[in-house]
Amino acid sequence: MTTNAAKLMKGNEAIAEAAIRAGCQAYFGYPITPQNEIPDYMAKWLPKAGGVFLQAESELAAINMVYGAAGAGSRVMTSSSSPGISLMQEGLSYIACAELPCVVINMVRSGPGLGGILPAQSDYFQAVKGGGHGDYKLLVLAPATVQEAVDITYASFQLAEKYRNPVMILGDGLLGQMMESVTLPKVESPPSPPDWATTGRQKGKPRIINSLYIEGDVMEKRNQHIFAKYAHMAEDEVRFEKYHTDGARLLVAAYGSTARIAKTAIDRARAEGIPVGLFRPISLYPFPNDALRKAAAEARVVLTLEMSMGQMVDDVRLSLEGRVPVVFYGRTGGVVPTPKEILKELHRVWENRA
Amino acid sequence: MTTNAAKLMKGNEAIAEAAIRAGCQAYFGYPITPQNEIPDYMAKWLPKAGGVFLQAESELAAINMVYGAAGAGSRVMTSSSSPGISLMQEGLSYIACAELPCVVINMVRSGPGLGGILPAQSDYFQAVKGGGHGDYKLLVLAPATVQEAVDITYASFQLAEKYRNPVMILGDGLLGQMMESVTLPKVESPPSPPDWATTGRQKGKPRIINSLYIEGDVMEKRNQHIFAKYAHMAEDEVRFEKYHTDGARLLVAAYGSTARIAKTAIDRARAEGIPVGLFRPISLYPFPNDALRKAAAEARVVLTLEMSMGQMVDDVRLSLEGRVPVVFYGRTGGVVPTPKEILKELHRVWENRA
Amino acid sequence: MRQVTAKPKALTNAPFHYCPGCTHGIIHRLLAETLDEFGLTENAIGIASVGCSVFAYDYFNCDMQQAAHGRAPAVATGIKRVRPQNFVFTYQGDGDLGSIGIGETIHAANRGENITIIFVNNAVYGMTGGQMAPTTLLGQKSSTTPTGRSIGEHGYPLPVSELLQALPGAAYVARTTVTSPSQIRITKRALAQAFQAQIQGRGLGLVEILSTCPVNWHMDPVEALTFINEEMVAQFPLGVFKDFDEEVARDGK
Amino acid sequence: MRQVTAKPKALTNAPFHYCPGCTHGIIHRLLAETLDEFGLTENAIGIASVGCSVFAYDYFNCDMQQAAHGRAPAVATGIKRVRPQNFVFTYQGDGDLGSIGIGETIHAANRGENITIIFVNNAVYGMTGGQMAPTTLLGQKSSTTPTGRSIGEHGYPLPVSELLQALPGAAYVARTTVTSPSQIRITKRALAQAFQAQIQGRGLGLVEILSTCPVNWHMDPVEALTFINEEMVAQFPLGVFKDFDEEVARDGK
Amino acid sequence: MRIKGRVDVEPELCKGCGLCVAFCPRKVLALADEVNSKGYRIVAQVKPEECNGCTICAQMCPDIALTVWRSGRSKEAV
Amino acid sequence: MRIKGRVDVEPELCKGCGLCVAFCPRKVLALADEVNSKGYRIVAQVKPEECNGCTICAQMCPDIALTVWRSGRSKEAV
Amino acid sequence: MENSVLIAGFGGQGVLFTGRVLAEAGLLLGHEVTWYPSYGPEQRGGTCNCSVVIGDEPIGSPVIDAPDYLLVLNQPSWARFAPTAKANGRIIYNENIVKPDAGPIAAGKVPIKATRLAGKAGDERVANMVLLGALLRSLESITMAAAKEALRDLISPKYADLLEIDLDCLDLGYAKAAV
Amino acid sequence: MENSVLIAGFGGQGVLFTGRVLAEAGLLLGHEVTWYPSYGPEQRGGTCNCSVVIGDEPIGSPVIDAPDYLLVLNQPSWARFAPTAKANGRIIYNENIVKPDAGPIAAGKVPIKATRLAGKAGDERVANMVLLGALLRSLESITMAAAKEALRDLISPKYADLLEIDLDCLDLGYAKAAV
Ligand SMILES: Cc1ncc(C[n+]2csc(CCOP(=O)(O)OP(=O)(O)O)c2C)c(N)n1
Ligand SMILES: Cc1ncc(C[n+]2csc(CCOP(=O)(O)OP(=O)(O)O)c2C)c(N)n1
Ligand code: SF4
Ligand code: SF4
Ligand code: SF4
Ligand code: SF4
Repeated sequence: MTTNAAKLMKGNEAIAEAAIRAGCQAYFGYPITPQNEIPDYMAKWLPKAGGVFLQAESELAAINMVYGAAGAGSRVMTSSSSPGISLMQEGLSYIACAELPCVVINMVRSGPGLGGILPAQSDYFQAVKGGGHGDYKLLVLAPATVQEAVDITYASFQLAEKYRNPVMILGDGLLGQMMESVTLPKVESPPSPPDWATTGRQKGKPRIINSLYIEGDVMEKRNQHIFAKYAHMAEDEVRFEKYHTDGARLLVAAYGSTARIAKTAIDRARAEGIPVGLFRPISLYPFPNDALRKAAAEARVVLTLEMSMGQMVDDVRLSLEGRVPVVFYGRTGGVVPTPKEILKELHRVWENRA
Repeated sequence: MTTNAAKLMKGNEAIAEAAIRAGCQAYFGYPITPQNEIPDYMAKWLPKAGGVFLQAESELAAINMVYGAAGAGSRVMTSSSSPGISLMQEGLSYIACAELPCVVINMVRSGPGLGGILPAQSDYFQAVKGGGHGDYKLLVLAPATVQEAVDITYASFQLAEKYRNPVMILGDGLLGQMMESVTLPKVESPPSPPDWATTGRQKGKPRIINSLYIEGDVMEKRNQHIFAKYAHMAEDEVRFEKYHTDGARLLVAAYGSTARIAKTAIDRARAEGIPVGLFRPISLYPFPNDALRKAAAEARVVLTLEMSMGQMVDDVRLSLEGRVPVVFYGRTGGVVPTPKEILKELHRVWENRA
Repeated sequence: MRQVTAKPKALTNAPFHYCPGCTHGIIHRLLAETLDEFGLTENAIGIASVGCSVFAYDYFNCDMQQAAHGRAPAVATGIKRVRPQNFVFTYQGDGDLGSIGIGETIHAANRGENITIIFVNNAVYGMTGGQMAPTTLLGQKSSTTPTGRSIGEHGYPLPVSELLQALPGAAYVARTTVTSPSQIRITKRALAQAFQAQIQGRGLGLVEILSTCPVNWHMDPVEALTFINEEMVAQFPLGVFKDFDEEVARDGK
Repeated sequence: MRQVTAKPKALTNAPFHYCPGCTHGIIHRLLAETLDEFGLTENAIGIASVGCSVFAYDYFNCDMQQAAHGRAPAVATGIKRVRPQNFVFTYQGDGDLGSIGIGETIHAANRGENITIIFVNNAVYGMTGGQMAPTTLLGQKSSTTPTGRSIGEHGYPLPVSELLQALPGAAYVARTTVTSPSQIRITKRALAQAFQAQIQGRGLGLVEILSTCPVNWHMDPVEALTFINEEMVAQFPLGVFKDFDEEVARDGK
Repeated sequence: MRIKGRVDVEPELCKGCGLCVAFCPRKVLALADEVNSKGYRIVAQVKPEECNGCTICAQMCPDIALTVWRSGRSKEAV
Repeated sequence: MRIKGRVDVEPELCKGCGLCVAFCPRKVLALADEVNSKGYRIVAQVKPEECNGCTICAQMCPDIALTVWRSGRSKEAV
Repeated sequence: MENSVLIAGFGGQGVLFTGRVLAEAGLLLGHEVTWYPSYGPEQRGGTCNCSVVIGDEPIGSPVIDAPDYLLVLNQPSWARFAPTAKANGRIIYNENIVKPDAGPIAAGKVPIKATRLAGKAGDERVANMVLLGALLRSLESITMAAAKEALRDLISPKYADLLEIDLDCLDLGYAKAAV
Repeated sequence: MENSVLIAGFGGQGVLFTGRVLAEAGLLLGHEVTWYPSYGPEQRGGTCNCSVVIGDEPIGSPVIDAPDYLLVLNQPSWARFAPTAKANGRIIYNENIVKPDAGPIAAGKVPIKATRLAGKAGDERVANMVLLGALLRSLESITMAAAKEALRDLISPKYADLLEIDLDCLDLGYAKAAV
């Protein structure tokens, strides 16, 4: 594949190609709609790039294969969608505690339960608050365009390695299924295995990948150690986009697909003279608290839009600490809000502002 | 067993006995420390009470057996500890969506990963924000004494049936392993299967237990329907304890084991003249927002204490919306804070109050 | 003239959503006929699994539960343990039963749960668009084995019936297909005997039915039947692997 | 005098935490000796599972990963696929491998992963305090089968080696014990042949070793050995179930 | 007298898979050009007079789109 | 000349399980009353002179608490 | 300028492919484009549709609530989508298959005998290309040349023999569409 | 009044059982009690301890940071817990096993030849009961009668033959403990 020409790609395929170009050495996953194009693409292209593709017997097996391969020093990823990600929660908790880098993609579908295969954003809490047990966090990034999905996927492997922590890319069926033009990044070679990885000790000391700490004080130190990394992330890895936030009196907070749809509605509302802007968190953890506070400085009201019953809105409220009223509008279950209905909501909120 | 005499029981065994007395008809579970006394007790006593005990091959199987039995109209429960609960997340999401009543006990241990077997409260987020995928909630109750564990367990089956929603009892290794005196409630008979349960349709229409809704608008209605139940819960099921909160200028927010330990420290601090009180949420979801706001009305500062890196503190902040400064003190990884160190923290916070 | 074929009463009026020529439909009909013949429709609790047959709950005219992917045997166990008086069956694909759910399958069989499993082996993941299944044949192409399944990379087609043979709790295990009227008759007999295993409390009954997936095999429906007869059967030999009631099996009754 | 026994180099100096008389310790030593003899300690990556042997990562003098309960074969697969040049083994108990992890075990075997599994079958969950394992004998008491395991309620002891026999990807499967010096020698030969399966790229090697749990069997360590010889072996017959190299097996070499 | 049969096709259930066509021993059936409301070509009877009511088509139809009738000799009287 | 052997017991490793005692063909070993720092009774040599260095005790010891020495005839010279 | 095109029909009618050609043509011309498919609950067959948005600025919503252009390939899609088309939009439909019902449709109707024209060109199954050709008459941002190039790029080897017929159909549709 | 008792030793020394007897006696006397065990990382054997709190009000923390009374059954437990005992507290220890080191221990030391006394009573293994008896001399909230009743209730049938020796040991310990 050529490197520089823009081409039309499905989000899922673009993510897979970006991972291969980022030097991903192994993919372990299990099929689930709406992200099947990722394993399908990987099955076809990753081996050609010298990597390992393996369809695991389940998501549980997949995330534990990721654990093994990451622990052995490989650049490794998996992908799934909501129910499959739920099955990975124990494994993710292990990976975070054992400090293994890996990339996990969740193309969210409607839930709970078997739900449906339509786009949703209802796995926000699971992704950012820690769906698994224990004190840990994923670095969670939410792209809104196929190009951004490519760029974020590409960057995520190095982020995972920098922090020795899993990175989750939180997309949804919309982003995965849509085609958009993308320019692909150059092919990168994976680094050699780091000095903590189990690669056969040779003449050195045995290396151990582990998450068991039976003594409370040792385990507590482990927790504090990983949270110190999270504090660093909060300094260095916060990402967001501001769109007409300067002087915005009505601030919309939205991420991923919802944010891009909101843009269309915001353009229409601004054309009508409503002073509305958009704040789009790209890193959902670490959440861009300070930036949001600044963007909301002149806002009379903040409207959080999600394809859920209201999840990120908690983080918006935690950021703003009661300084501005925060209201919520959501569609869920696979219903994608239209620009028209968002526009209507903008009107409603603007007219009812305090 | 006699009904009224107080007796010394381990938390885990008391919970098991309370469940049997509440008319629990089936238990499916998988061993894990520190809650093994629950399945062990159930194995011995539930069949004698006419119920079904089955050791499942895994937590995954256990929660899906619960799904089946609950769907067939039985009073049913499972129990586990952190890693095992992570494995149940997909199943819990299914159960919540299919609206099946059941009781799930999590005697939390230190995490993440394999962690340790010592007490912790680091599964709060998983329990209250929804560890599984999709928009749903568990009704989460956190007892602080063995007696309260008994009373809550006993009540939880009817709550689960009232809302057709899983109830989670969030304890920890401390509560599960300690002995304390309890008075046991009377033996209740389980009701006959409800009219939605799959029991063989006989002459009626087929009944279907399901969580698949392929059309977005239908799934969205399902979401709204279950969230309407959660709104009812927020009205009717909020539980909390106030301890010297009237006039408290320093308010401690803590739940479960931490709260009872805090009481000892608070008694000492009050003896020294510090105007400190304790607000103890018992229902973690629904969270007692209003009650906490009222209890904090005169507080200069709110100190949230947890055996975690800070989880419930988010809900405390969301309740108080920036009206009072909220600070946090936590031990984690299995370290149980001592009254002495909490007292020290009370001093520190009180002296540094704004 | 008199009507000599009819939709079984154990099916609702909902039309199947399966692709043209997919034999899931034939298997549904056979199962429903068996329910009718045993008079079990009003007593049965069926479990639909995750796969193309996920909507089975709309088709069978009995109480139904939809189970998480692979967990149907656990759900069935939960039901049967609290309601031993009901007839409990699951309907599962090879991805569901053989891949993610092989653990639940083996343990239900090993416990000798009195449940009946209809196991539809179409050598591919139908619902998700044609990925490799554990039962995909060597050399067979799928979207995740674009150059064909190979031993070195993907291992061997999983012989589910042969596996269960080793378990004393499995009372009846047979592999059949529905590629012709005579095979259909054999399948019905196998279903009946699997039902008997449950009714008589002998343990788990499982019928593995080789089935087509014309769309993901990229074949027309008639070719697909030929593929079963010529290729699949070579890998997955038909027959009764286990019968709690050897006599009956030998009579071929 | 010369020293005729010594701690294998493949073990660290950490004393074992096992209960008095628990044969996990003997099995550790045999595995370590085999690593030494094959010269693999510096190359090997071992996987400790969840069970009494969870701290194995402190005992083996090679690179180690600790795996989630039941998932050791998946972890091993992940490692072996990205590092085929390393020797990869897992050490698992019967709860870990046979109960929660049977799916991962079967799929690793079926894929013919070139890994070696040391499967310690002690008929009980040791670490969690003596609950029923899938391999608990009929009639055997445990904390979750207080009146003894019964077929009707708990099903049959799971025959793991017999199950794996049906899978072409399993290259070597044997069941042994360590109840006497001669059994110990047989176990060491089995380990060596399981190592060979991996080294020669023949597929998965698994040695099921019947082991004691004196504490949870409520026996003294010597009685426990007798229990294996008299009771367990009757349920779980010793022997080689599968050998990629039939010749070698027949020689008993 | 030869046994006579008849097949009723439910056009909205037929998906034009052709299994009945392939299995009918008397070549009674063929796919028509007609398309139903779901876009599937449906089956038609090209030699209805040949049908002997053997039910093979209905046995092979995955969608229960066919109903077979037969003029029975003995059984009809029952 | 009879082969002579010797066993060294590492008291802090011994857990007093008694396997070596049961298996020693020459009854060299027995459990002592002595308890190590972990609270385990440890093994003692009650007939050290009987030991022939057969290594059976060490093979059966799960805790590698025993080291066996032998006065070899031929091999020692090697 | 941003134009939205919704194409709707049965699974087998080439709905998604038609959208791909359009989107690819947009890309060739340097526009911003999005393409988004939507399937019905059926396994195979059944209805499906796809949304293509073509513009000069980065595109916000790839989901179309009110299409500027609607291509209708079967009857159920008329009922579902015709009422959503913009008042100043156009509904291009295959009048051999679709009978517009009498409901209040604001958009302009462009009936095309697509099946017949395709049959004349050599294969009734490529009626979709006739409709696409008709669309190009009014969708100014996409040129016929770009559409043809896109079609050549995208057609799978399996259907290579249909290429010439497809290209003819584009022209036929273009010619027939009243602007 | 609230009293906290920490009992520490090896797994096999009856540490948890001693605590149970104490807690059960508290319950018999109508006190509020908590009992909380703590194990070391070893599988079996190794150190363990248990905390018993006895009071008149509902008990806050069942975890003891500074015990009023400490029963020490082995050497490692001395090192770990003796420094935590309250200055006005008491450390009762088995001087046949435990050698108090010279460190700065604030609490009062009560050495008891528990192994020897137990051996005299009939079985060295029940030294724990000697120490419990010694504790009762200073722990006023628990009576000897209640402790004996609790012991009778709790002793498992397997050890029924030890009951009389246990009871004797309680008395021996009580007698030996200097108040
Ligand atoms: C936990 C989980 N993982 C994956 C999926 C996606 N999924 C749906 S059906 C299916 C496989 C179906 O294959 P099979 O069981 O062979 O049935 P078929 O569709 O071929 O009839 C998968 C992987 C899911 N719904 N849930
Ligand atoms: C997901 C999960 N479930 C349960 C446990 C608790 N657990 C720890 S070890 C064990 C069983 C161990 O038994 P086995 O594998 O037979 O090994 P043994 O201890 O007998 O050597 C269990 C259930 C856990 N740690 N993680
Ligand atoms: S519990 Fe059993 S298996 Fe575990 S170390 Fe002790 S004796 Fe061995
Ligand atoms: S009943 Fe027999 S003869 Fe008649 S159409 Fe069907 S298959 Fe042909
Ligand atoms: S078998 Fe059924 S669905 Fe297929 S063509 Fe014949 S009638 Fe139609
Ligand atoms: S070496 Fe042999 S003879 Fe010597 S003590 Fe050991 S077992 Fe006994």
